[in-house]
Amino acid sequence: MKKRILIRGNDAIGEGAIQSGCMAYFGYPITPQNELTAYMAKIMPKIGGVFIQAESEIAAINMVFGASLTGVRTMTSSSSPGISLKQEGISYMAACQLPGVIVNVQRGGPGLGNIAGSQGDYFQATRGGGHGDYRTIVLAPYSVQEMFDLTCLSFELADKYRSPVMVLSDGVVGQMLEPIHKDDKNVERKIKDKDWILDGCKGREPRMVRSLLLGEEELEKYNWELNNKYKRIKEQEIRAELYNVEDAEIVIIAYGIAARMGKQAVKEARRQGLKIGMIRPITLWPFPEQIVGNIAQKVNSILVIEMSLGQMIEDVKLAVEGKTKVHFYGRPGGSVLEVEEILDKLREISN
Amino acid sequence: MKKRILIRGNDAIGEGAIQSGCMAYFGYPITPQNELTAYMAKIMPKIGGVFIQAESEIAAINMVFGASLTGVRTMTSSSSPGISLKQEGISYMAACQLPGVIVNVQRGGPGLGNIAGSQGDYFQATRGGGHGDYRTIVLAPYSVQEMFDLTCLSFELADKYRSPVMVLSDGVVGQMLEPIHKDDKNVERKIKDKDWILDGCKGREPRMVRSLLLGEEELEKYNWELNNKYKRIKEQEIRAELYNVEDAEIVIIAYGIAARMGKQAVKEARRQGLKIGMIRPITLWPFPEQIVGNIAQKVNSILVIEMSLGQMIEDVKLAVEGKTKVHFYGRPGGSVLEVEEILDKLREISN
Amino acid sequence: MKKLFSYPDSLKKARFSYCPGCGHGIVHRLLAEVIDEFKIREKTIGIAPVGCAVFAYHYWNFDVTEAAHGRPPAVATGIKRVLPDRIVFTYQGDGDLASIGAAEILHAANRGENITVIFINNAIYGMTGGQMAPTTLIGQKTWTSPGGRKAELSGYPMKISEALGQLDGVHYIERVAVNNPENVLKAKKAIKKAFKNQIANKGFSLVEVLSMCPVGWAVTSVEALRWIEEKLIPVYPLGVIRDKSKST
Amino acid sequence: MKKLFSYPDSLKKARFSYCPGCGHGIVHRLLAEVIDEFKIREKTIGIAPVGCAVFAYHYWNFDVTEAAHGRPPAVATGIKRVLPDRIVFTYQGDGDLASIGAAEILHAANRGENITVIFINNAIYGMTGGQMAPTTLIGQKTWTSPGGRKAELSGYPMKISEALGQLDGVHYIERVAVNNPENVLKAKKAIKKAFKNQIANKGFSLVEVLSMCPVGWAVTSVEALRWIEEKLIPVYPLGVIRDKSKST
Amino acid sequence: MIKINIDQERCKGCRLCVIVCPKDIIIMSEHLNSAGYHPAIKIEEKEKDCIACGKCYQMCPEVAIEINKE
Amino acid sequence: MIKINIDQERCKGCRLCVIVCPKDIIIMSEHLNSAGYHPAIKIEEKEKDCIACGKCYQMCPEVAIEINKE
Amino acid sequence: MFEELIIAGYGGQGIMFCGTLLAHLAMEEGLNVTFFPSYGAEMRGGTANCRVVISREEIGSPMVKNPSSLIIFNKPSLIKFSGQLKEKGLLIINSSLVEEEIVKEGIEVIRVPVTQIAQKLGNDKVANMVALGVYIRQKGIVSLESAIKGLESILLLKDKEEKKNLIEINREALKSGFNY
Amino acid sequence: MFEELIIAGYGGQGIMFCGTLLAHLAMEEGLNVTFFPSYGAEMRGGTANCRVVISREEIGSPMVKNPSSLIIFNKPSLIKFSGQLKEKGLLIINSSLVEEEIVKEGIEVIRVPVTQIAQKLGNDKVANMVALGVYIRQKGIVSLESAIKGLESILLLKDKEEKKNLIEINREALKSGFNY
Ligand SMILES: Cc1ncc(C[n+]2csc(CCOP(=O)(O)OP(=O)(O)O)c2C)c(N)n1
Ligand SMILES: Cc1ncc(C[n+]2csc(CCOP(=O)(O)OP(=O)(O)O)c2C)c(N)n1
Ligand code: SF4
Ligand code: SF4
Ligand code: SF4
Ligand code: SF4
Ligand code: SF4
Ligand code: SF4
Ligand SMILES: [Mg+2]
Ligand SMILES: [Mg+2]
Repeated sequence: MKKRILIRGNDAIGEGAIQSGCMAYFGYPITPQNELTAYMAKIMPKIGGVFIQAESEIAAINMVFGASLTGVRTMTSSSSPGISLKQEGISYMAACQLPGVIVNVQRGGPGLGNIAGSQGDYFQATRGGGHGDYRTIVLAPYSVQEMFDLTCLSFELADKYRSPVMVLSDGVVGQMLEPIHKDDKNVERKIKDKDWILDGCKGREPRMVRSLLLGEEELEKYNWELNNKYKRIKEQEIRAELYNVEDAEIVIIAYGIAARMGKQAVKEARRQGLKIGMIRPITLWPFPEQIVGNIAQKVNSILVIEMSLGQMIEDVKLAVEGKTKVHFYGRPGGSVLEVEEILDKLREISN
Repeated sequence: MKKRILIRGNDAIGEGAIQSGCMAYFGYPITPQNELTAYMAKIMPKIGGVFIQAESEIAAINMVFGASLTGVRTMTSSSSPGISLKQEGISYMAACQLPGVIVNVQRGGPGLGNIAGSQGDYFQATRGGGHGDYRTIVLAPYSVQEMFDLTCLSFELADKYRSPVMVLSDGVVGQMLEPIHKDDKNVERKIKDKDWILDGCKGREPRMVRSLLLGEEELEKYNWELNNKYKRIKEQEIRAELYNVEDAEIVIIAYGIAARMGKQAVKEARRQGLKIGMIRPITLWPFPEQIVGNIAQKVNSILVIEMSLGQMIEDVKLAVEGKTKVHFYGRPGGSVLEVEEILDKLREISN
Repeated sequence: MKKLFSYPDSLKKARFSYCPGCGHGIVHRLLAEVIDEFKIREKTIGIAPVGCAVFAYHYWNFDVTEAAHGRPPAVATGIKRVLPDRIVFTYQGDGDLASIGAAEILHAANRGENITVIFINNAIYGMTGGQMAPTTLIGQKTWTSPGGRKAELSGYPMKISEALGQLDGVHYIERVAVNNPENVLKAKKAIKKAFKNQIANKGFSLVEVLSMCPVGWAVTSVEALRWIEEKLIPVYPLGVIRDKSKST
Repeated sequence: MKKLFSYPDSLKKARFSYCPGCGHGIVHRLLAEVIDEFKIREKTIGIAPVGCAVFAYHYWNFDVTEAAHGRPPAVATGIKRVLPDRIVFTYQGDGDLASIGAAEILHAANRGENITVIFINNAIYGMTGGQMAPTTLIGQKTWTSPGGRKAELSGYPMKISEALGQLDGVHYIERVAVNNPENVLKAKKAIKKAFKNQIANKGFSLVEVLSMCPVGWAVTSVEALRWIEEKLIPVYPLGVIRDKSKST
Repeated sequence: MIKINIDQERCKGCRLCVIVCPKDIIIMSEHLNSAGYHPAIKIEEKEKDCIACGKCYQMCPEVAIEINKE
Repeated sequence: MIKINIDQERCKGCRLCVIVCPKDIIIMSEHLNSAGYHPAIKIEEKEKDCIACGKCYQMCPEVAIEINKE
Repeated sequence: MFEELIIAGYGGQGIMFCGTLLAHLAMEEGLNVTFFPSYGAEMRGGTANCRVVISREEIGSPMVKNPSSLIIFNKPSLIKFSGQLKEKGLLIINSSLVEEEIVKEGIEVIRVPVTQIAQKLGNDKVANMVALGVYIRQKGIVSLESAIKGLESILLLKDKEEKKNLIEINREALKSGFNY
Repeated sequence: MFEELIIAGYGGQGIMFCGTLLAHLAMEEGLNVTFFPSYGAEMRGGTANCRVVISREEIGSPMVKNPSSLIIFNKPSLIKFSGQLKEKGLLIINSSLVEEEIVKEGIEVIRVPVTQIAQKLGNDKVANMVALGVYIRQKGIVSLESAIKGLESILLLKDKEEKKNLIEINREALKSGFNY
């Protein structure tokens, strides 16, 4: 039976992880995601899982690397500066094709910035802030319910594609409380036997997991293999919510918390007779390029709204390919988008 | 008088730094940039400068942060995995508006990858692999001469804009030897008195340098200020080489080492009667968007070549906005582009 | 009118943002007094950590920067090497110094950087809401050790000063506390010595200060004083851990 | 035919990529013999470092992964906590363990992780061409200390094992060398003990091995043996640094 | 004569000065300051007992106390 | 009888076995192996002197030596 | 219904508990609700406030800028937030701590000495419940009975020892406010 | 002129010095030149090779794939590279270490016992200079005199003690190759 409970966004991620069979969490405190680390500290010992407050974000991601090698479902979480520190580790995980969930509850940046919710890490998340040609799936929850749901999905996708998956949230959704529905299902907590895990070579040949490929063109070949995987993900895993786009003359494109302001603006605009719709990318990578591209052909213009100086807008423009005008309204540094200002911008555009 | 000397790419960066008055270098060994670290180890003590082999890349970038605070010209260098580790520090430098030069002699990735030259870190360099809305100027040398010249330029720009500047090179240009011309000018090694440096508050009010901005909308305001600076840089600092574009039907776009293969292909193609030209972005950020956009209107198609799975191509597409077709030929993981294959691709396109 | 005990010049007049009864304020004052007494305010550069003391630049009346979490020793190194005649110190919490910044402090110590380190050990992560620190005591309940720290899972209260004391680059390490007026005066003496060493180019000096965090320990300000006496000091004994000028 | 001394099962037949006279090969063999003797090959997971031993997975005949530079202790922690009945060890160079990975080893030690650490101290960065390591000797010429290491600039040969020995999470640390047959046998004994401790759930054990890098030291293979005896051992004395089972 | 001065706006009411004063000169007030704390106050009549030992000053985390001699 | 077996392809000619052998049984050869090293060889006539002390085995970085009893 | 509320005061005045309880009550009524907390720059103490949005429809931004109601526990909060209150908005003031007369026109002001009332009940920490009682009565989002039930169920989750006393006094505070 | 050369052998055979000296000589002649080193997976020893491109025009890729000339110091390198040599290319083989007969047709093969020659000169380490001497004579990129001058100026930069002896023997080796 689905229960309705009032829960904080950060806790909902923790609950999603637990419900997905996550058995090993490694994290380092940082605002605004501390409740998640604390949640795991409380729950993991109860379910026989592993909780370690690592000495740093770098240690945490490398512990995830280790745990993932054993086949267990594993997760780490942090916020912007801490995620920057994990970039080498994420690149290693992608290179070794190790599943694992990385949560970024974004705060204002750059530098120490502030602890408000922000969307300044889109580039980092979607372009791979780490080195080398790799991609991580990026899911962007816009409600506490999705904090739960997309966390569950992230574990599925991580295993399905042997890939690190990022949940890109922000301090607003992380800190807020909302009621969510959730099943209390029986979670299977056994390690699935995968054909690449390291658990001692009993009854089989020894295995190795590594990313150093020095043979001639060996690394190139491997990169093309990874690329094929990324293509498969692009074909199969794109998710987006369309809202009132059918007859829309202008569509707003927004993800995460910004999409809530966006939706409110759409409602308000509709009330005022403006034909506005919204596309909300749920997977940021892979980006719903075709969806945006197709809709771009039908509308007069597009308004991208972000809590940043404009990052996702590049993906939108890449999808739009000049077919329609792309406008921007954004506020960086953890300041909140105002519905009124979105409406102003919409009015400005529609003239 | 200009001397002609045979010098390794990595050493040329070191020499450029010395000639630019760099007085503090902090680095951690990593192939394929080790000669640069060793060069600084040798020279710095001789000129009364500071050389420290830091305990890690993270320590190195934070030492650069510290040295930069004093107003001195300062540099660090590394290769891909090490650059990933510096992302938090770079974000802090950008946030605190501290000048400093960061050299990335790219190798094959992701993960440990290999030590061949590669161009897999374009996204990281140009999009800010770190957190928050910030940009770093990125210069891409394509010869040993430019290793020298662009290093000199990077110090100028870093000071001019109070910003970290990245020299994005790769293992091929880093390892190769070529003759370069260089002036032996008299270098001024005194610290310039800047109005923001920390050197003790004698005769003035105490100063602080920080990036934590918790006041309401304080960080937003600061971000917009940074954004204005970035706009200024975009207006003033774009650099690109145009080669045979006047009558070209197809233009190749390539940077760094790939542009050498590209140029060779252009020559070869011209010999065979094909009207091919090339655009070589020298500043990757800011990207020569207008230049590419204008030329895109005149040519039949564009071929982007990169030693990666395709990263700069996004900037090209953003510049082209659907005005012409954008093709791609690339090899990831440190494999070298073949001129013959570029020609094949050109022929394929021109049909 | 003669001032007997009064606000030091090296502190600005701003109110601290610390909780009532927090030890940071006391140490700030000691620092400021020492800097006043050595008349080095105008050549001092302080490095604030990420931690409750992150706002130190609002309080300290000299040049101050803020380093990324755990990296003050690296930032200090960068400054001090370029400006060897300035006085450079870091101010770091136990999370900052002993956890994320363990490598940086270890190496600054081993290099014998001529800097002064003020290490505030309050056995907790204050700023982020009270998580376990490497120095948290066994059994101590924190946000991330809700059942109390267990040695089997989280290891032991970390004696980082003792570990650092093994490194040949270290000139001076002493552990002090600020839980009563007598200890406060001893703490000041140690801080003074750590700055004096730097002025005399003696190399790396560190003062570990056991400091109250009533909020993180969930006790009253007054109980926190006793908590230091009865719980912290037995695990982290006060006194000189290394002093090269005294060894032969 | 009776085999008196022969190739251990836990080594694959691949040729090592090490330079002639390199100590890594000797330690690989010792490791393999110990694993053979405990019959734990099929439940062992080894963690290779970034360093000359990065290719260890080509040589070790059991499950092996490669960790990012300096992070083997964190990777080992992740594995061991999930699979506490497997045998997990890290193999790390002095650059890996004492420089970039200083925080990770310090904290794995302090947590008392039940793992075994083989720490190859060759006083140099071998893989990257011979740069100064934290353990490089004063006066030693390397690529990044071309005039010889100077204490004023680069600090002192780092006694990381002694520093780690101060942490309560540590069960056992011993320093050995592989510069003559007798020392090799002692090294094996220490490695054996470090694995035995793990099997018996005793906690963190580390064996520091002073190991030849003739290329990095610019000496012949034979001279390298003497170099250890005459230069390294005086600075890094052999013997047990900590053994909880022996303390009271 | 010794003058004890407690900055009523800086004080956060932690009571540390109260418990260390050997002469019991300081007590907590009933009123709230603008930050919402009950600040410490001296008992005016007892001020003359002050021996200027500085203990209150040493322990005050807010550097809210000054001791002067007039 | 003790049999000394030195893998000529594994050997990298480091000479460590030569200097530790108490019976001077091992010397360096003149020929190159395929990796370009002069491998160590036993002096056939001296093999019988071998006391199977294992020192050569212990010191060989390439694990190129085996000592067997026939 | 669409209600946007800001509750503001010093840290330690139970602001957050007040807001989460209200959010919980709204959820139990089958409404949509968001709660968003916000702390000042002080580590502890200092100021604290939270925003609660209650609606039948899906809720957009949880970051209320112009609230329809305000519950104010101290003077700095009054200065900060009163200007943002919507026209015809509801302003509940803790008159025990805030003496100021309000200048703004066109709003409904209720001054309640919640701290004093709480002190009379034996613990000034329950001033928050007194204020919530007043608010609930004014807005009629839930009945007093439901509110008490909700309060009890939440307090039962706490692992405090003095659970029973706690429930008792909080319930009384809520009632006093409701019936003020 | 456009020359693409690969020099290959074991690490320690002076491959890199051979290539950089050639690059230096070409530069002194006013030509464009690139030098690119490459090492095997072995830490030291193992294989090593380098690529030198010499041209009057601006040079594109320094990563020679099909060289116009090859200098081969050992058997594995012969196996690896000989197939890549261009038609009519020049192949110089160190016949002291490589016995194989070459199968490939249409190339010019010069077999020189460079190691033996070097040994006769007193140091088999200068085999590289012998080979370079042969190469220079064949290609005529620089005169022997310029080559010797270049060699000397480069060796003078080294801070080795035995500089003089070093120059002496290297010069002789170069000559022997040239005059072979
Ligand atoms: C890279 C990074 N990780 C984590 C944080 C979050 N953070 C801020 S302060 C802190 C710990 C503070 O504890 P401590 O150093 O003991 O100082 P205290 O607050 O106790 O004085 C942490 C983890 C951060 N800002 N940056
Ligand atoms: C993040 C990162 N930094 C630097 C390097 C380059 N690197 C590879 S091995 C190594 C040091 C090796 O020295 P050590 O650990 O002492 O091992 P050894 O080779 O001496 O056995 C370095 C710096 C890297 N691969 N990754
Ligand atoms: S949380 Fe602790 S350390 Fe931080 S200000 Fe409060 S009392 Fe001080
Ligand atoms: S460089 Fe040193 S450590 Fe590395 S393989 Fe060679 S001898 Fe061994
Ligand atoms: S100086 Fe001493 S006696 Fe005077 S008030 Fe302070 S503590 Fe009491
Ligand atoms: S010690 Fe200071 S802050 Fe605490 S009560 Fe006394 S005066 Fe107030
Ligand atoms: S076993 Fe001993 S005696 Fe025999 S060859 Fe080896 S070292 Fe010599
Ligand atoms: S010790 Fe081993 S590698 Fe060295 S010479 Fe002897 S057999 Fe060869
Ligand atoms: Mg602390
Ligand atoms: Mg080493």
